[in-house]
Amino acid sequence: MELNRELLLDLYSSMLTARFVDERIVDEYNNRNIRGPVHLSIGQEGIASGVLTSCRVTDCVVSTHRCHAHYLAKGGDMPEMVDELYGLPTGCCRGNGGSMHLFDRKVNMWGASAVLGGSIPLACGLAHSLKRKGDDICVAFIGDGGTDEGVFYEALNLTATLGLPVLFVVENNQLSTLTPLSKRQAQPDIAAKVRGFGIESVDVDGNDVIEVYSRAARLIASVRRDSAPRVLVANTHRLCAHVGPVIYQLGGIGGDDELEMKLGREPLNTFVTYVRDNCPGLLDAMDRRKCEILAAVDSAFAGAKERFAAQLAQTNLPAPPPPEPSRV
Amino acid sequence: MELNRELLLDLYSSMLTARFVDERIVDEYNNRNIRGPVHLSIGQEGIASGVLTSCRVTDCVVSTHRCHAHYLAKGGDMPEMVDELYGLPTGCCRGNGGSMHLFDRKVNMWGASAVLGGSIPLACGLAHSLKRKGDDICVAFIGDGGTDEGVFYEALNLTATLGLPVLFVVENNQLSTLTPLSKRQAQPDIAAKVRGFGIESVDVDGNDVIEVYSRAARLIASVRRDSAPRVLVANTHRLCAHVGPVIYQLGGIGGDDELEMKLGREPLNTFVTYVRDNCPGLLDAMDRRKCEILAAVDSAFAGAKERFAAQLAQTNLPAPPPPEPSRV
Amino acid sequence: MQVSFGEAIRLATVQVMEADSGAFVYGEGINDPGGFFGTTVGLIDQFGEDRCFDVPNSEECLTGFAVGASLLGAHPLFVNLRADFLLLAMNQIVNHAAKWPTMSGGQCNVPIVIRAIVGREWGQAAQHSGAYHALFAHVPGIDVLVPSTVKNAAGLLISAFQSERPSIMFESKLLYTLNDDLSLPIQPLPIGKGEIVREGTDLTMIAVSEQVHFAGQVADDLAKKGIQAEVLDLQCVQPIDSELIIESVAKTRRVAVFDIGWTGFGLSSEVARIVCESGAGPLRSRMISSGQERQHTPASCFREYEHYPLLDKVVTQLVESMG
Amino acid sequence: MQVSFGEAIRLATVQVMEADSGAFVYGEGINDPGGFFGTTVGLIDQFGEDRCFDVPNSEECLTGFAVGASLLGAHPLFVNLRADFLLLAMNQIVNHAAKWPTMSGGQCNVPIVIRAIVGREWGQAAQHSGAYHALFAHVPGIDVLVPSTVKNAAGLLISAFQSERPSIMFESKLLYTLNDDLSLPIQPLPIGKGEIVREGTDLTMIAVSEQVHFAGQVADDLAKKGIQAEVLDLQCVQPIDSELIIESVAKTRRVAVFDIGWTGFGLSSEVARIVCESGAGPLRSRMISSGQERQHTPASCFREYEHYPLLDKVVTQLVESMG
Ligand SMILES: Cc1ncc(C[n+]2csc(CCOP(=O)(O)OP(=O)(O)O)c2C)c(N)n1
Ligand SMILES: Cc1ncc(C[n+]2csc(CCOP(=O)(O)OP(=O)(O)O)c2C)c(N)n1
Ligand SMILES: [Mg+2]
Ligand SMILES: [Mg+2]
Repeated sequence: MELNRELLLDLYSSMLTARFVDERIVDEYNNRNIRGPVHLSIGQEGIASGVLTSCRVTDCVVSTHRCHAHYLAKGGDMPEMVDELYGLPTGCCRGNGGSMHLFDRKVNMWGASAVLGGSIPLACGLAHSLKRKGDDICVAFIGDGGTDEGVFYEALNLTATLGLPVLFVVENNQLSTLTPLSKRQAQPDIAAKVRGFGIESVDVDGNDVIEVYSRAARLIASVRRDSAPRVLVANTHRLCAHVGPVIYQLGGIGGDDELEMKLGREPLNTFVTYVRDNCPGLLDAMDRRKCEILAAVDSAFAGAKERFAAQLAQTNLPAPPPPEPSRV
Repeated sequence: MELNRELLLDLYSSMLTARFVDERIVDEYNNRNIRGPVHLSIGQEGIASGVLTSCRVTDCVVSTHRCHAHYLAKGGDMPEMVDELYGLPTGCCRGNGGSMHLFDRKVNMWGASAVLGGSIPLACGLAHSLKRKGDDICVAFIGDGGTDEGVFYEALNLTATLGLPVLFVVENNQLSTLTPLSKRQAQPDIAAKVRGFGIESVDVDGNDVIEVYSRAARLIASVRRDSAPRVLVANTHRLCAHVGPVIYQLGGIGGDDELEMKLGREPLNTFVTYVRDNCPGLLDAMDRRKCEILAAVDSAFAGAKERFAAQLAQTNLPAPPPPEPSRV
Repeated sequence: MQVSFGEAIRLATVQVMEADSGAFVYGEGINDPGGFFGTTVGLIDQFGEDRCFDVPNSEECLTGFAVGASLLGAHPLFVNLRADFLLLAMNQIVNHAAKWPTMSGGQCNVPIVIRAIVGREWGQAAQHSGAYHALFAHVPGIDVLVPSTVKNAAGLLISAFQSERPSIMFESKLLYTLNDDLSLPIQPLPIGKGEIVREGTDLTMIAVSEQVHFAGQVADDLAKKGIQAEVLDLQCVQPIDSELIIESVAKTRRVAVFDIGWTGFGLSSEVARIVCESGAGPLRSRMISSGQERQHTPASCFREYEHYPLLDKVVTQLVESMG
Repeated sequence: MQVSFGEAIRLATVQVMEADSGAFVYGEGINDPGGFFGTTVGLIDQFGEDRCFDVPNSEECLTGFAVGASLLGAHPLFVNLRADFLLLAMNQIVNHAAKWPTMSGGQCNVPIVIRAIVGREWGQAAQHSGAYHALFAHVPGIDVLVPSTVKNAAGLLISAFQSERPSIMFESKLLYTLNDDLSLPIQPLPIGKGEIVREGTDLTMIAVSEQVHFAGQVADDLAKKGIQAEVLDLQCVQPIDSELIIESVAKTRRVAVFDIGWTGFGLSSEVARIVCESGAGPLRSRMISSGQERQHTPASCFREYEHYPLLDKVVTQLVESMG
């Protein structure tokens, strides 16, 4: 696996874009104009960026309620995403989807289901159509909570039996809202279950974008080659509320020590540490990227807020309801 | 495992009852008064008899469309079953259930679903209620075709996680109607999948009732002890059409040689061979049982036919539709 | 050409598959020599395992599989041996197939076709006799087809394949005994259009699927009593041909519905709503709703017989209602 | 005692669990501090993990789990954060919970209770705003409850627990802002009985759930225009209180329905059927059906606002329909 400068910068930009967008959502959320539930990707960006940076634009993706990073890392249009959060007709789904259902056909981001496991069967079908045309593949993201659902196992069996080119990526943050994996799956080794279906499955540290990238690239190459499914179980930490604008907290799950540990291992931090230790010459370029991304995020939100205000002025929409408690 | 005379006779009677009832159904079916689809147990009786002879009457059972042997081996009332097939108000389900939905609460046979995998969740709930009261368990029968359904894996996980005393018995005849297991499950080792969920799973020759009995007895004892699920995968052959009155044929699946092999290994034959070789002194008692069972089956069908004729005379039911082709 | 109902469906499928390489067919046990009442016989031989294939018993996944395949332009047909099994796929049909086009803001279509057979007779019992078209008709974004004849089954299936929306076609098992002329190539029929199959002035009888034929018998009996019933064959329940219904009821000012399913929260209800909202009428008589009894289908032949509409009973009911 | 809608549900649950050791509660994430809008808060502390427990995300299995447990006399309550997730359990609810008593020939009951929250506002979008009561009301054997107030939510939940039939209670998220008096012990309410919440002579407005309050506002506006609307709160849609509907419509000879779901093949349709079959009437005006627009709920606040009934629009529509 050659990790050249460009690739490292791409991985960094990809993660940072997702991070900055999510952080900005938090900043803006109290204005109560992003009127919908937000399931942030903060802490988990390494997975989306690692996996999707190793994909072609013609590869397809489907996702879950927590789809911000997937959409962005697949190359989804960022201003259109922000407009979508503001419910604008210029949003990627013309205001129909919102935060949980980002969709950008142009880059083969085929949508996100807010029903657990719901997009998994779609991945099977997308892969079937791709297989008939060439060697593109489909990546299906699913949370560990989604792997409680029977349809996940139906899909493992179906893709293995029909020979469908799907890479399932399990984002294992060990949480389903506040319920830990250990309370939901007596045998919490998801990769072991997958292997029972005769499918190659690999665990990876989801907080290490470089490791994710290289594992994913290898698996994707295999999927392309033999049109058989693979599963990547990426272990990570959710550094935000399940839903709502609360970040860098763990809620009921774990104390200060644990938070510190997790913050230390979060993917951007891990990446910067790696670069500092291994190729410090990149840091300048990274800073430039950072500025560019910040500017792009600024501009996207500024535009969206302007359009939102204009739209609001034209309607007699009632005041938004008071905030609900975030589910950390 | 002590295999005393009584036990051997019970296993034999249990299998023979199911066999004779099913054979008699075939004999009577052409009269077109058993007006419903029949999924016979012929060839698979060793599983029902082996497993359920090692159960208490207070243990619960749920089953599938192919439920005749399960109902009978659990101690379900035979004449009431025959009446049910004839659609009589004296049937075990008062004519509501028919062949696919046998139910006898008196012996804790809690019904059968004709939706694949449909009764599996019920087993989880029955086990939950049993666990709160004592050490009775629930046995859930499912075909290999049923294990294609996602709900089977949900149930494995749920029982393992909540600690529910269920023995799942997979009747693996390697067929779902005419589709072989190998066409439906790329990895056809069902027990291996189960073990991925952290659940003990044992393969057994389902045509050897004595082996089924002893394996099941051990597993059931474990389930009772620790309220954790176990899975018995019993390999067998369906020696009849998927549905309809065609027996001792294999249809498209295999030729004469295969049929002869399978007939040679069918559970009653296997059992009789065993007895002849190991305890020939039992053969006389077996013959007496055989006569008793035949008489009981005769009487049940005679009674049912009489009641059917009486009922028919009172209605203006149209003539039955012409037979559909059996699906061998 | 004289063909059976099943053969008509098969011919429509073949016609589509020959014209459209993106069309493919699958179902649990599709290789069965019976071929799903003859509807899939020979497809594998003609089109290969690539375009007609057997699958594991996994209804939910298989339904979403169709959705996914269709996003990239394929036209999948998922055949179900019983409509009851669609209940396992409800989440994919309602939460995904029906919603994806809207949720994406129009970035995709979901041109899938689902066929489902509605069991009846020979002890189908509670879990193999469900006629669940009303459930799907409630949900926006799904076309729900309920053909009644050799011709309209074939025509509707062609249209379903050509449509950009998900379609479900419910086929009553009783219809497989029908035979009729069918000329090739099969012409598509407009989705959402019903047909007047018998003209009359005293009463509008609205029917679907095999109940169209039953309604015909009822109309014959009524005619003997001097009552001229108009019989409408809806062919689709979603979209439903409100115009046709309103026009006929405005004329007869009496309405009866003949459904293959339960009446409550069903087609009868929807017809009543259309009538009440239209202001057509006012009705001269109580509306009559005929369908499955409000209970689960008993297995017993004696009991099943009474579970479905009986000619004499319905005729009497209608005559009484007309005073 | 002044309590919130959520607290009323919690108190009813506690009351049942204290009296009946066979009652237990579970749901995905039930330990959440929010406690499903306050409805399950403290249950674990009071009754232990044995009787209030968190579960894997496996709706189909968890629903059949309730059925199985209930066969042996338990009274399970399965709480669902959104009604949309019931679609994953449709096979267990319809093919099993509703049918087992009949299929067994009366050998069992299935006294399970399912609670499901209907999302609205704050960008719930297409998959978190479903009001699917009509789907379940179509199927025999299931009681479908749609409470509208602190009092009737509590009373109906008690009755659902006491019933031998499966019950599903749909709770609109908007109702959680309600507060009202509730006296303990909570008295059960008859299942299948509606209530006249406002008397009137010109028009019958039939409503459920939060739409009862909306209908009240409509009635206020109409009163200002000299129109006296009678408002019925059905509380249950299955069984549905036909008698109450017919009696009121016979008096007013006008009907409007206010539903939280889609109107087609829904509650409006069923009300129309009841009216048309009863011979009450004939109606003096076109019936008006109000509910979610026939589309999938958009996420956008601008679009969602117009997806649900708007007071002025409905009032105008009603006035116009009355000529
Ligand atoms: C079928 C279904 N059941 C329950 C829910 C409610 N729910 C929304 S998100 C969530 C947790 C999902 O956990 P996971 O899949 O691990 O994703 P994460 O939020 O951790 O990214 C739950 C239970 C749902 N959306 N769909
Ligand atoms: C959910 C569902 N899908 C499909 C069917 C149709 N069907 C009935 S029996 C059967 C084969 C079942 O095979 P298996 O579970 O192995 O049982 P066996 O008949 O071999 O005993 C199928 C596909 C069904 N009853 N339910
Ligand atoms: Mg998670
Ligand atoms: Mg089998």
